[in-house]
Amino acid sequence: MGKIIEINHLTWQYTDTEKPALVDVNLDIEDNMFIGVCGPNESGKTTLVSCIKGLIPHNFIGSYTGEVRLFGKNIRDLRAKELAEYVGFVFADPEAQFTSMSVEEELAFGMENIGLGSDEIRERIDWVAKITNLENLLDKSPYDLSGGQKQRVAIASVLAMQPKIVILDEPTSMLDPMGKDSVFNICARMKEELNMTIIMVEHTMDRLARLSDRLILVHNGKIERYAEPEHFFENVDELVEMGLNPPASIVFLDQLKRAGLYEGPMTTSVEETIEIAQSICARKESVQ
Amino acid sequence: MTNVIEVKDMHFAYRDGTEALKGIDLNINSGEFIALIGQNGAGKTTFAKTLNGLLKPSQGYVKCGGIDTNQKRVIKKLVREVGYVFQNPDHQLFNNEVGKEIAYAPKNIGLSDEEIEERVNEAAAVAGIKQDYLSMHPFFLPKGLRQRVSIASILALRPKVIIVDEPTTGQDYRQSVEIMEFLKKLNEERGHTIIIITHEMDIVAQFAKRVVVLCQGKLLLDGATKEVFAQPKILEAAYVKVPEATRMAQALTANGVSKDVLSADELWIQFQEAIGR
Amino acid sequence: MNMKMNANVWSLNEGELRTPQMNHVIMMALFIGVGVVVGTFGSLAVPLGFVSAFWPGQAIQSVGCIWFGMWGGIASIVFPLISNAIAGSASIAVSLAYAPGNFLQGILAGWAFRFFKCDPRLKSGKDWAVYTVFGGILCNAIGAAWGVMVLRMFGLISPSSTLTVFLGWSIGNTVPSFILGAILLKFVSPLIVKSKSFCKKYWA
Amino acid sequence: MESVQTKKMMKTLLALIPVESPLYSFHPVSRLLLFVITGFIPLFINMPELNFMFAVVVLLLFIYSKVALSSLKMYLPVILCAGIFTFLTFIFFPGKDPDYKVIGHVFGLALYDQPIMNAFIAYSKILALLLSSIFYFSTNRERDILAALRTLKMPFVASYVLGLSLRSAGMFLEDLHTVREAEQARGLDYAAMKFTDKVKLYSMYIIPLISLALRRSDEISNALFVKGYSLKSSGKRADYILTKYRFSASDVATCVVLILLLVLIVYFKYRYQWFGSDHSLFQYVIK
Repeated sequence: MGKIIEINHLTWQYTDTEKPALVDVNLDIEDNMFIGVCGPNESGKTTLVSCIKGLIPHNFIGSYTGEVRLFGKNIRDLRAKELAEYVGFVFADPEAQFTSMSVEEELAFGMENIGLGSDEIRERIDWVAKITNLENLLDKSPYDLSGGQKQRVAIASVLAMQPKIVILDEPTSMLDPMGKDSVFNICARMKEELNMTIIMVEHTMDRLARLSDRLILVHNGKIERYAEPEHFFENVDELVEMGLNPPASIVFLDQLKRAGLYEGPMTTSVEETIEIAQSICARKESVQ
Repeated sequence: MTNVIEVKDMHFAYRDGTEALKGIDLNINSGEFIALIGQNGAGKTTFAKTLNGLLKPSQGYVKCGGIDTNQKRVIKKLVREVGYVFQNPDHQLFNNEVGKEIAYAPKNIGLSDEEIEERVNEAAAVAGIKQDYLSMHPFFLPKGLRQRVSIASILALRPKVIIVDEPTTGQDYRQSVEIMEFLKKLNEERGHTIIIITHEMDIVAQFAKRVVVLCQGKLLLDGATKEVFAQPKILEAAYVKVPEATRMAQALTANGVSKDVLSADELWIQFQEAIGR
Repeated sequence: MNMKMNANVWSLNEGELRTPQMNHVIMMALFIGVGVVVGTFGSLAVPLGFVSAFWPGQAIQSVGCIWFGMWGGIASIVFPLISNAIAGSASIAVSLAYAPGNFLQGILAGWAFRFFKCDPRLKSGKDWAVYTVFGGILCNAIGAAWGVMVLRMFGLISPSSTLTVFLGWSIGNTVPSFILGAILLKFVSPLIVKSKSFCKKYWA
Repeated sequence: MESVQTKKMMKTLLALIPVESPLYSFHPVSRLLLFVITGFIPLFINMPELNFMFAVVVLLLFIYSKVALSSLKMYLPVILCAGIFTFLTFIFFPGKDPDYKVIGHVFGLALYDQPIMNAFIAYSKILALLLSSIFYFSTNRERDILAALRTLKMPFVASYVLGLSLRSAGMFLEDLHTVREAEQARGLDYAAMKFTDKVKLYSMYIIPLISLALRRSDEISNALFVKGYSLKSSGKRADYILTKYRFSASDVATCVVLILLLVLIVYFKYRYQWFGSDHSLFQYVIK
């Protein structure tokens, strides 16, 4: 597994702001990983992923020092088209990113930009519509769909370009719980079946923690933590102090640990936590 | 407790014939804190808009503080009963200063200048908007603050019932809790009835005392938060998942944990009792 | 923050590079959308067929050119084509013939504000005067003259009514467009001059 | 949100049209050409009866395409007012000509034959043109217009801008609706307002609308960048959506007939002075 994203000493400040949004950030991300990004609002999460996508510095004004490398290439030397081949990006508000009046055109738009031919586009539309379950909606206007469907269209339009990295910036913040689940499921499949690297920014940590290989904690423009979930959640208090909401199962495990009832790893799976709790109960009963 | 909203066999159909609400009966008493939940498109926002007369029922009736919303020329009376805060603050901020924005509604209902000023200051204070902000352009405020300005602009009407549509979308957990604490304060200290529409079940579990679940335009469940979350099977039909702590508690009922736990802390307390510590 | 810029919104800061960006193109498209709505609404509210009177769309043209320079100029040409078609107030041929008039009718104020270095936020008496003369009276006179000429050419108005139609058209348009334009400049300019889409020069 | 009834209908820019409307067997370019040609023909015709016939033909096209005619109601005021306005200008400003004959009096004003004839000519043109324009926008969706223009090799940027502006007009109307609701929720009672207040209110709507546009323009330009689109990358791009349309034999025939029709009309008009008003039936009616 090689490093596909390297960030070296990156500092970025938007014009019209008083302090930098990112301060001396260093980060390596390897191939085929699911990376969760969390942190309070205004901490620099969106800025960080915008830098990985190249939206910064290409589409924003500000001062930029340090470098971001994608597959060894400096992001400043890459143009929109090349960047789109490497990295896909899904925004929080699906409507803000639509460019066309039918789902089918929406899916085709990105592929046209990166220079694919019509036949290839047709094949990929069939393929991506199947994966994201949009086959019956191709002819509709993306604006007429439900929230979950809209976000699936947004993801599909990125997926169709088959980038190696897909970034999602709070993709589920407007969705109901089931809509959230469907987005997370698709992302998990993208990683497993298509070997993509997924970087997802999210507020709600429970689903994210469960799927991520590694979690990044951004705070005050810095990367405070970058670790596997079991290590990431070793200090729950600090997360709470920053205003985050660790999953209830993690909080429960943390309490078990403090009470000396559990010593194993911090699992993110609710089922495992339930088993742990049940086994503790069973132990108590057998003692009595 | 007095009844503030009475909904009786209420149907609502949009102009193109789509029936969004299909016979809803609901009574809301003063001082309640209610969460309105359900799938996207279940009719939550439509329902909320019928409560303050923005949409008029096509069948049945809605009475707010005894006023039937179907009557003509009742807008000015209704807004004193029920205030509705829209989802996107950008749609409801149309003045060029925060202060004028908050003064807009009291002006509309014809209050005196002194009264308006008093209400603006009060609403701003309650919503945590500093005096400096009052002369700023709402456009340049961060989203969380714009959300507060839109709440304050409704607050200035001092409505008995305040409905907030998705107050926590795009806010992080701390900001969400802050907004919710603020609504809680309005509820407990000032006696406002609060109705929130949200997808965040953790927030519902933490703050709402009563939960109303809508599913395809019908009332699926209505009851105390604990009672509602104790029925995960029915909730699934409405595409609602119970909070994680509740889910764990429900898996541990055989071990003596009760199935209506709402938070991780509560779970821990019950678990300690269950294992006899 | 405003204080620094107050001297003159049009002058470039040191080392400031301004090139046309995607942003300008997008803003132009959205602005055409605004124009279509305002223009259609105006044409349907006072339906006089091909003759335009009491048409607030003109404000969108002047203000667009003040804010977005030539992008506003293009919008001034494009949105009436669409709004006229939707409101049924001009056929494609007549609409196309109106185009140069529409462009002039918009860009005049854009040029005047840049030439006389007026603040789009209408801060001084001079700003108001220039807006009144160029963005209210002259532009509508030029636009109406062009429009009436087109209608004469297509034989859609009687020869001897030309002067009356011209007066009705230009005076009738000046009133609503002046009011709407002033509101836009006064209330929305503060947002626009701080945005990326604002054009100090004609294209950026 | 969708009801059973609307499922078989699709939304055009102005109206609803059945999905299986026979018009949709024609290529967007043919439909656009129909719009352009019918937008010119009446200008060359000075016989009111021909233009009125033309208007009737367009109405028949509405029926053929299965557009709900109720959507035309909105245009009744325009059709009426344009008529009144046209006749009034010709009545009040007839001009002077020794050949004019007085045919009657209205409010003490003399009615002359030729100006009234001219009014009929002008109004018949206006009516015919108006209907053909409404027809096009009632039967075509945004994507049909774009497909037509792109088939005709319009640069992508231009067609994108056009598409976005049409779409943004729709978004603004939706925003406007929400803003009005928000005002109502803050105690504004339209019914109780004076006319002047209403005018002021309508003008003020523009403020949130443009604020929203400002935010959207940033979002959209980011979205375009993300999808690999930039102004400078003007390389060749496949136009996938065009592969969905086929230019059939009937399209070729339609286009040839339409162009021929216009050419013939122009030819006969200027070579043989056809379609002049001298032989119009209306001359006899007026006399």
